[in-house]
Amino acid sequence: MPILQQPTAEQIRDERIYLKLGLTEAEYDQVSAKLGRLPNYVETGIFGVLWSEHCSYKSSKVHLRRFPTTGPQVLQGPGENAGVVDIGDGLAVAFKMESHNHPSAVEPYQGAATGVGGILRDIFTMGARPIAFLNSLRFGPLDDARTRYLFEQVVAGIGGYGNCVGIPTVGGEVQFSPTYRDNPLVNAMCVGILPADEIMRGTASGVGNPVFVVGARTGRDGIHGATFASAEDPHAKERSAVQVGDPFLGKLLMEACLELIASGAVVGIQDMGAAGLTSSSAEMASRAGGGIEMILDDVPVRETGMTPYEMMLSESQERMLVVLERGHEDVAFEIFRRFGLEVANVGRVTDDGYLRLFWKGEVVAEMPVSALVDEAPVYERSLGNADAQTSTAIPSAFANSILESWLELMAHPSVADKSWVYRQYDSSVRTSTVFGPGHDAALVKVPGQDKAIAMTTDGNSRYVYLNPYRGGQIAVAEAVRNLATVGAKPLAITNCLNFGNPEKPEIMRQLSDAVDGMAAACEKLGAPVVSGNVSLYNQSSGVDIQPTPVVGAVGVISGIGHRVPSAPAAVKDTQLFLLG
Amino acid sequence: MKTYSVEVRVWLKPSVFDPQGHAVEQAMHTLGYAEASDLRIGKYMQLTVQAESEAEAELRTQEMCERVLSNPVMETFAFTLKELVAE
Amino acid sequence: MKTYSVEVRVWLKPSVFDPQGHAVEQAMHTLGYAEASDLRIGKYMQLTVQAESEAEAELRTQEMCERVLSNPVMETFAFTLKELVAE
Amino acid sequence: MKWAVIVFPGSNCDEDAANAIRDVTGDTCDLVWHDATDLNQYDAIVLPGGFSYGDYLRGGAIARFSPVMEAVKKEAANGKLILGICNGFQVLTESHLLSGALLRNDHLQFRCEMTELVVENNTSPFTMDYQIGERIRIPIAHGEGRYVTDSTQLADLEKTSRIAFRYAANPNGSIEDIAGVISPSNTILGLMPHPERAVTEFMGSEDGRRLFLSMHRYVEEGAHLATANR
Ligand SMILES: Nc1ncnc2c1ncn2[C@@H]1O[C@H](COP(=O)(O)OP(=O)(O)O)[C@@H](O)[C@H]1O
Repeated sequence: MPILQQPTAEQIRDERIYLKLGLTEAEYDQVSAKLGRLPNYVETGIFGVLWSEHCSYKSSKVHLRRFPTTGPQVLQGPGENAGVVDIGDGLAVAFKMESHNHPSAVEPYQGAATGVGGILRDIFTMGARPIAFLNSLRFGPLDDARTRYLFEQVVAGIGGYGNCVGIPTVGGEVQFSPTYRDNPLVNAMCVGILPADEIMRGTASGVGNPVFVVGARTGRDGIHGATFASAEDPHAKERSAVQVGDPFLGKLLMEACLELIASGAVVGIQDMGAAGLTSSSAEMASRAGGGIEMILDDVPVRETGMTPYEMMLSESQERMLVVLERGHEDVAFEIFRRFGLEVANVGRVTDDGYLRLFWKGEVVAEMPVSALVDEAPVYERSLGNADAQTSTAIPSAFANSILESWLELMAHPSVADKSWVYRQYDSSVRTSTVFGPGHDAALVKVPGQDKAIAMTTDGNSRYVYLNPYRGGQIAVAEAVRNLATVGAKPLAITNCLNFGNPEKPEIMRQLSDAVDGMAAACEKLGAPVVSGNVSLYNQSSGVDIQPTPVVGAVGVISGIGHRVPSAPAAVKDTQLFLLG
Repeated sequence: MKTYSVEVRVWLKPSVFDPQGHAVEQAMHTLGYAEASDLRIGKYMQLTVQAESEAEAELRTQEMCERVLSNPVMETFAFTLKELVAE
Repeated sequence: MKTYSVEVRVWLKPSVFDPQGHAVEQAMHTLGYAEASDLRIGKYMQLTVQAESEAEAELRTQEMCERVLSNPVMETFAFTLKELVAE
Repeated sequence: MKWAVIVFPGSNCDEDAANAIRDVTGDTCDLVWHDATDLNQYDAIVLPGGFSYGDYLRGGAIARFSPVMEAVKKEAANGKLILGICNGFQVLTESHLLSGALLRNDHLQFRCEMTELVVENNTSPFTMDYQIGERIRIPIAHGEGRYVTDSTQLADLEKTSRIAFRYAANPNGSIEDIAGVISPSNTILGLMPHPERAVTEFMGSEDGRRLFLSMHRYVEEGAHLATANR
């Protein structure tokens, strides 16, 4: 294994290596100013990921603030691993939606599978028992062989993970349009249930409390920056940044974590999503307003010779960072041993506000948590003109007869029957699925009660493209209507904002207007936004996708006897009414 | 036209995690096969290829491996081929 | 103690239908590889085995293959092994 | 009577099975972790669906070596009822407690849907409350459910009426549409469909109830019941 020579702080500056690690020149200068010195390689890498669009929401933050996020039912709004709303009788639901578009474009099966695994961990870290998955998918037209491959593999990957962990996939949507040909969208949503007064949070509090890494070992998965210097590396061809999901381990991790949380020993817990150890440690410390110290020699690794940089940036799946109440470590060891899972004490909570990393007895990184998280850059990118949209031509008259057009429409893959997709998902495991795929909204019974949770995902990019404000409103209205249609009372929504390149003013305009439209609809319909995710830079060869906000909505129905099926029983003389 | 018997092996690139191999290795250890390690699981394919010459068979097989039989994003392959002589 | 690098191949018995091999063969034909046929897909496993001697390594590997790595009801296996000499 | 539902690492229908059993029979049912070594106190043992050990290598291939499987074999020899559902069926074939093997579906996809089954045997402790030739609706959810066996064993299964259920429309390429088979002792059943997912009105079918009720009656009311139907 060739030892990579790490560049020095001066080299990073002089050779502008920070650009490769994700920082712009201005951002690099800010980092140096905040530290009062030049950042070393590990530090530059850490700032690079935490200040990335993905982790910092630097382009969208100013807009997301306009979403309504409160209401009497909201127990936890945006900012945690998932949002939580009250459903009465001492119970609550936690839910969130997340995108995995870019990984799925590269390796569709693993990209989709790890997307499902990630959102699953976001839900059970809240202390919630996951009860259902949904998803929202977008592909190019099916006449293209690559698209068919992506479509088949994404569906297989979603099923591959969800079926194995034993959480039913109960609904979703798929649409096909040329805008997604080279940039498919894969958004996954998970819903869980928990006692309303036992919400777990991702907070590293209590000075001296031990910090643990649990689950899978850390490998070199998903490390891009490390390909630096790989040009001369004879093994470069053998490298792959693809992260592989392990649903078997994911299931054991879920059971072990839920048991650990129920034991009361956990102070805070967080999934290691993008930029694993880095984001989890920094974000948990930031929420507590304190610091964290980690000894990287103690992180269980999968490969030999891993550097601090690699350990901090690894995206190995099925790992969690857990802060335990001091003195309760044995509980964790006992539970994790029973499930055959690894658990390692890697550090402790401090109160000096620093993220400090030790390796081989030396401090290899030392940065104020506030600089990493709270003071990450926020951009007010310029917005294009509201009326600069070019409308696409809508056929003014039907070229064919109405019957032919109707048949053509019905046969379009976006409209046609989706059972080819959803019969590959286990939709009835947990024996609580009242309405699975095939209904306007899914309905899942609350364990031990007659009550059920209704859920749906909806979005229509063409409307948003033509009029972002209206399109945003329509997306929320459609989702909420679907809940009402099965007889449920809407409670709140989550969303995924899939947009193009935020550096283009016209794209930011789409985003801004769509958010306003969604916010207005949420306000009117009493369905606040409690969680969500933003995916930008959905483009290929400089062409952006049509703006695609996807809404995931959740509601409650007091008894399954009140449910309304989507298709009425075909009884003669049944009367039809058109409402609205 | 000649007929070649081809054997293709496809495996995950070393940096790609192999959850299956990992789980099977763990199981082997509990079963008392502590001497086994570094287990990785890939694919093994057998096929016959018709070609004018060995060189052509190799060329075509190489292409099939790259385009269809392996996933270059995360896998590597190797193959062997030998002529089948009708008895 | 010596270390052996072992390669195991496991495949379905000829009488058992291999839908995956069949599907991939069809795909190859549509892609213009009409010269490929009789494609069957099995498993290829790599592992290292520690043993006192080659004979012992063979014996243990044989046992692992029979007990765990293959199911004799529908599969057949073969393996090769070679000593790894530390550089 | 007392039931055990075995929980292997990766099992995910264990609670569903236990809930169905308690609900349908009113009996006690324990979830038993795979490291248990004594199952003597139980009258019936259920190996549930799921992905034990991730279904890595082959479905059921690793679970078969769990410590609890020795105890299962012992109770099987004692004539206790053993029911393997989906992944549990795979564990039973891998353990050679049932003949044949379960391979990847012929269409290569996972398939979750309601299926119609034809009852082929009603003289076993598992099926005595059904009628021969009756069509029942029980859902499937599996990717590796294609039952295969060689011609000698197939002939034997047919001759001794050990095919419990056949699919009315084959969803996975199983030989002779076989959905479930019984051991020569008549006390072990493995089936791919999930009876525990067909026990209440909202599930769309309640046809799975009679399977658990048959087992309950057999244990509570005496072994002569099953053969009485012959
Ligand atoms: N990707 C998917 N995953 C799970 N279920 C899906 C998916 N796509 C569609 N479905 C299900 O198929 C049914 C029909 O979908 P769709 O055609 O989008 O209906 P609608 O336009 O009425 O929402 C819905 O019940 C939906 O839940």
